[in-house]
Amino acid sequence: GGADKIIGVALLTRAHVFYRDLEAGLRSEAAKQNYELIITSAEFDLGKQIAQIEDFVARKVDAIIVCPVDSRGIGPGIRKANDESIPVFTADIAATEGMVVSHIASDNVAGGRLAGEYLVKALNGRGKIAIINHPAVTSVLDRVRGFKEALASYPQLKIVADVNGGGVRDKALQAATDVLQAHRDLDAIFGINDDSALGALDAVQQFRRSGLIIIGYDATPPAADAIRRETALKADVVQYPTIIGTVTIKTIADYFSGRKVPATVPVEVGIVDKAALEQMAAKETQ
Amino acid sequence: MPVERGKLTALLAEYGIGAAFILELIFFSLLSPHFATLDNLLNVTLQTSITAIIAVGMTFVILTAGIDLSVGSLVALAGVLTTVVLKADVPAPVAYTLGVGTGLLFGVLSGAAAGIFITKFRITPFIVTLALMTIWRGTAFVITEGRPVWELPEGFADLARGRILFVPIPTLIMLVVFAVAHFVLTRTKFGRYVYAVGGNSEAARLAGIRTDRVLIQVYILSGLLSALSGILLASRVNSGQPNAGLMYELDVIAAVVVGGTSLFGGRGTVIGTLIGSLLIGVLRNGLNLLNVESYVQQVVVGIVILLAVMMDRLRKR
Amino acid sequence: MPVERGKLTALLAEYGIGAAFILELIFFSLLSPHFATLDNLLNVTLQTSITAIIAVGMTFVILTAGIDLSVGSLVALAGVLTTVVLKADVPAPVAYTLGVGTGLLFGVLSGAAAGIFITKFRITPFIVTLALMTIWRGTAFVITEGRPVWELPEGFADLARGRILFVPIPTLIMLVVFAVAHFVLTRTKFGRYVYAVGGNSEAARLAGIRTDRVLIQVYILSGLLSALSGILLASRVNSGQPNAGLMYELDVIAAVVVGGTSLFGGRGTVIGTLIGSLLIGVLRNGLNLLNVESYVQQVVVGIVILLAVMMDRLRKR
Amino acid sequence: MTKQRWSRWRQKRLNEMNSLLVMQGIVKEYPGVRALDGVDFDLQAGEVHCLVGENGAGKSTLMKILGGAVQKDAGSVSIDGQEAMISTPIDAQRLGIGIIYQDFRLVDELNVAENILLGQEPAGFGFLTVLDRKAEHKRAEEVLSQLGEVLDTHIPTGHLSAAQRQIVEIAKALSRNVRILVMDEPSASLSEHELNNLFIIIKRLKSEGVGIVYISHRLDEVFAIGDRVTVLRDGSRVHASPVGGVDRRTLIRLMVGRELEQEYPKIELRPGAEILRIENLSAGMLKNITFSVTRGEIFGIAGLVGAGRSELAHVLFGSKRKDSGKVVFDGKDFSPRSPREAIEAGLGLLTEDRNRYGLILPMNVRENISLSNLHELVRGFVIDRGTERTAAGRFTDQLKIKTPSLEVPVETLSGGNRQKVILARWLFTKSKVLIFDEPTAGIDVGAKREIYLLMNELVGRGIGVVMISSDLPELLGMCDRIAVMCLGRVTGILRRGEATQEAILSLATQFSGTEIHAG
Ligand SMILES: Nc1ncnc2c1ncn2[C@@H]1O[C@H](COP(=O)(O)OP(=O)(O)OP(=O)(O)O)[C@@H](O)[C@H]1O
Ligand SMILES: Nc1ncnc2c1ncn2[C@@H]1O[C@H](COP(=O)(O)OP(=O)(O)OP(=O)(O)O)[C@@H](O)[C@H]1O
Ligand SMILES: [Mg+2]
Ligand SMILES: [Mg+2]
Repeated sequence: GGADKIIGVALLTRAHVFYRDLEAGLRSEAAKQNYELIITSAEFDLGKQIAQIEDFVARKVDAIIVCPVDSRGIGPGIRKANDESIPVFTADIAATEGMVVSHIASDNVAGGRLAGEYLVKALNGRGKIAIINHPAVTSVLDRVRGFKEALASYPQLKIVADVNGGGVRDKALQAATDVLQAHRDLDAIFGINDDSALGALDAVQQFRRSGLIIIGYDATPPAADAIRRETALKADVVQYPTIIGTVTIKTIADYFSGRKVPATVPVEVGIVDKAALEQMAAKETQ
Repeated sequence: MPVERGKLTALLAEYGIGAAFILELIFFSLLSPHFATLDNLLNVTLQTSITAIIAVGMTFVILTAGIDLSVGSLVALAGVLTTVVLKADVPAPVAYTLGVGTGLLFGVLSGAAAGIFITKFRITPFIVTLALMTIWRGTAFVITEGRPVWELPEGFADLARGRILFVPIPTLIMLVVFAVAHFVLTRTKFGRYVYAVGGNSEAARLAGIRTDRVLIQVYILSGLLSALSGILLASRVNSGQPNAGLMYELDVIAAVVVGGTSLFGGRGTVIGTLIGSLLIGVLRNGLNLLNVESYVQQVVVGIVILLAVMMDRLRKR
Repeated sequence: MPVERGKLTALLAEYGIGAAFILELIFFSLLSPHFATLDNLLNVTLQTSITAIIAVGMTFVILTAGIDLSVGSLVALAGVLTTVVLKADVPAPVAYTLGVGTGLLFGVLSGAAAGIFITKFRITPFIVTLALMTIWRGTAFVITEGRPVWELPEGFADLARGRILFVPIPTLIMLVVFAVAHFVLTRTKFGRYVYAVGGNSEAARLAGIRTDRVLIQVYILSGLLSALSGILLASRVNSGQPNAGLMYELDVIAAVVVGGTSLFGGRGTVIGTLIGSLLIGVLRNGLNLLNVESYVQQVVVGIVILLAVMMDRLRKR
Repeated sequence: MTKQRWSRWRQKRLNEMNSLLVMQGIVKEYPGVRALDGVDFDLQAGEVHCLVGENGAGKSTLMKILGGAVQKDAGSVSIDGQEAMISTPIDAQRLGIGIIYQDFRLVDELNVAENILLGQEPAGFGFLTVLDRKAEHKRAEEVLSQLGEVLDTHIPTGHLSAAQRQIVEIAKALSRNVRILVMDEPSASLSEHELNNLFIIIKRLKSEGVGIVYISHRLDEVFAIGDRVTVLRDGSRVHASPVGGVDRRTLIRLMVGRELEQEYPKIELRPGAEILRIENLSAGMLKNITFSVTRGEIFGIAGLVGAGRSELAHVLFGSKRKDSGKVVFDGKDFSPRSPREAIEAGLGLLTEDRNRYGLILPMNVRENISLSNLHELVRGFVIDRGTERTAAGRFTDQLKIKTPSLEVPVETLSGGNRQKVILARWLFTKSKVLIFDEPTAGIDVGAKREIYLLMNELVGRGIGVVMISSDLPELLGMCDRIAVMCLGRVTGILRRGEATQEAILSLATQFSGTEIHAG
């Protein structure tokens, strides 16, 4: 069609809501700018992601957006684009090799830290914590790192379980159930994304356990809803994937129009609880 | 006397994996105080029920020397379809009937499609069901745009969360499915035909068995039970997750094969499958209770499966 | 006359999938101007090379009626081991030799272990290699603590990025591997024995073939080629990724089976496997070039695989 | 020890030392069965030693031990007076032992040449030895031509008929330079022509000093080529002597343990109404077949290997399509599209090659017997196992199927007993016409007679029996009429009385160039 520019997008995955939102942001802004997007997803497979970038290069796209499977490993793909002088932008996860025009992301370590700090406050610095983890992805490793950093100076906050929930709700539910079996006196759970947190919530509800706090990550609508309904899920780290998406396209538009773009474009992260969500809703209805 | 011994060894050979399972139970009981509680054991059966129900259908399929890789995607899409329909603006009883009906019907249709491709076009089951696996997974994502289906009517979650006496409903369903399947396999004409087709399909045909029909029925059964599991899972997580059931196919096939069913068809039992499923389920549960690190867990799971099957083989000598 | 016709149909039957492949090439050439460029076609062979090399070993394994599910994890762990050793503080030539040597040796040992469990303990290949799959994957994560191995010596990346004339090195390696494998399968004693063991292992044993040895060798070959692929992949991504090669087993088996090799052993060719691998590789590439949405891609890939194999079967009638 | 006894003992030792092969006190036990109970057996160079006995007597098991296919529990084997350790087939081959197994051991995916030469590839560079395929085909053709057979060596053996597979099996053993050659029922699916060639070869090998063990249920063959004969019964040796030392009657008595009068207990009935009529049927190689079968008649079909007899049976049974022509069955036009339809209409086919097309090997005896008749046994959906067991038990008794119980997998039964299981399956169905394709292949004389008696009973009930057989005496002995086929055509139909060996053979070779080719 009559698109001004064609942009190749290599997502990390499309199996998670976060990336659906990021994609939605990309699409809505691209429509405004009259860009055509070619969206692919690697589903955590680095080799596949590089192949996708190579396909973009073969297709001679005008720019490439990558959400790298791995920050270093994506280097060869980026270099390939560099060789053909196709500008590369990264979103959400940075690349440490190859030349990237601009990186647009929220900081996963900072997000993890927010979750940790929230728990420190909520538990008054003492208690038993479990992590429903998915330690196969860099962004998750960063979240957990930030989370642990925040707890580091509170020796009475103990991480008593760290299980793999695969980042999907059904497996997270199974893992959380086992954790609850082993630890009757658990005080809090950190889910590394909302599927993990909601899986943990399913487990807590199944056991009718009360007094336990869950913290999620991403504030997807089902999670926000659970927070509003005063379930065990009390708070969520929010990134704004849609904003990451729109900002990424805006940055590209700036680049094409010859403006100078910064090497990193930070997108805010925050943490929301019931009060914050209600405030936001109130603002929206105004 | 020799007949006696023959019977005994045959029994051991058939349930050899049971010994491994009992060892496993003892082992975890000793190591974790949380393991051998009624609550936790019910919990394990609840967790296992989802894959175990699928494994029943898979046992039938593998007995015919086939394979069904589409089960995991079926779980996802059946869950998605059911939950999408559930949200329709109709009275609750209608919505439930329609929703569950749609999910199950989809399972039946998918199984029928698989069976027809396999029998009428003579495409090997591996390819047919691999294709269906990617097709249904893709479809689940297309329908939901990658987002879970949620805000379901009150009460849907009770299906999987409810208990009768103190036994979780999915556990009960699993037990019923196994009992019926065991009966069907050992006592009915259909069961006999399943073994015959798997043992020697050409000979079965020449003995007057409509082998194509048996195969189609077997894949329909597998589709139906996968869809049932998908609905139960959706109820457990109270949402339709397009990414549910990832990699279930391998877990389920492992349970069936650990349970002694031959991938070359004609040999196996659903009792073996039940033990195989529980063996793997208990292993995961026990390791989580012991807080074994997730990477290390993988290593341990692999080793234990090898050891268990090895025990089984040594007994059979 | 009948013999003539027999030969022709046999030829078509053997390479029937080739017709599907050619149709696919024509289709994408017509639809995308970017497809039929030398650059893109080389690009496709480069992308396909990783799984295609594994598929060669898998063809041998499947010809013996076995299966190797450990290939994807082997890719990861071989890559991790090689890169870990590469970072050792020794002169570059030593580091390269040791690194690549360690990776390949690991592949050989893993294959040998699989072969021994399968032949000496009579555990079915599915279980043995499934166990190895989770064990090696877990090990890769334990070694790296889940983080990629990076900061590798300059030049390692050139292995996979270099070109000879204008052909990427992995493409060349793939072609050599296929040529050698084709020769071995069709012209040597080992090849003959592979078919014999897969076709009727008891008959082969009674004819004086050391079937256990053949099986062990076949799994070693599969391990070695998977490790080779793992090293090439590590070079391509210039790092050792513990989560590399996820789900490769299914992709690779699909390529082999689409290429006409029977999962029941005894029938198949590596040429078929090459075509099967390329068919799937081109499909992914073409769909990317055409900007087909990734969920829809999954659906399309499933349908095309079904259609391709169906074409193959219809020809064989 | 008396002097006399000592000298007898010495003579025995001397014999043993001269013997090519001595097996002593061989014991083999399977769950529920003592297959061999201390069997002695010996073989001289240049002799044909026949081994006979009922089905399940242990003949194949004894030879499998010799071939390293199974392990003995006790006893010793020596070759040239030297104790021989045979724990794998490779050991047996090194010792110059070649075995033609009763159940074919061919790799169906490999072609004829590859099968014949399997395991004999040149040493060369170990595993990566490059094979000279041209030379292999040449060598395979040579071996086949010794057998007087012309067979396209490029065809995968999976595409061959039972008889052709048997020939490949024989060629496979002949192609090795063996000193001891065991033939376990090589003639079971061969017809006269092939058998003659086989005998010529056996004579040649004898003159070259090869010792031959020949197992067969066709006793004529024993007397035609045997030098010595050993009889096994229930895992024990009950007799051993030169062939000249026994007559046929005695041999049969030794085998079955009782007197057996009348090998072919034919009863002649008055021909009934027509039940099956075939008019101008053509299908594949079959051309213009016309004949009819009446109720109460045993209708034989004779022919050489590859004449198309089995193919005809499959066309009638609906497992192969017909091109043209008409079949009338029980007064109605009949063209079944599947075996199922044929069976429902009342036509049964006992296929040749029991292991590939008959039995479900992992299933047990009971289940194999009832397989085609389950609809009779179900109450609702459920199989009435009581009735099933009773019926299966009745047939195993009637046919004297030797099995530890009804619940063991058929794959553990001896060859002949497996054949009886399939026979039982068809007897169990309520068919109006039964086609038996080589029904007595591998069945012992005693049991054969039981089967003939059963056929009598069947025709007595008004059933039409079609018997395809390569055993001419059996056809002559039991059939009311015999159709002879040659290259897909019926070349003549002979009545009982006018049928003779010569007449049949001349009709069976009516067309010149009766060579075999598949496809
Ligand atoms: N693998 C096995 N497992 C159990 N029993 C076996 C096995 N093989 C053979 N037998 C039993 O050993 C006995 C001897 O069998 P064998 O095959 O030697 O008989 P045979 O004399 O060759 O008979 P036939 O004339 O029918 O070929 C039979 O009762 C048979 O059931
Ligand atoms: N499955 C098959 N595939 C290819 N050719 C076959 C097949 N079965 C039989 N034939 C061929 O068909 C022809 C007729 O074989 P058929 O088996 O009907 O002969 P027959 O008279 O029964 O002799 P036999 O004693 O060999 O059984 C033969 O040339 C045979 O090679
Ligand atoms: Mg025998
Ligand atoms: Mg025949």
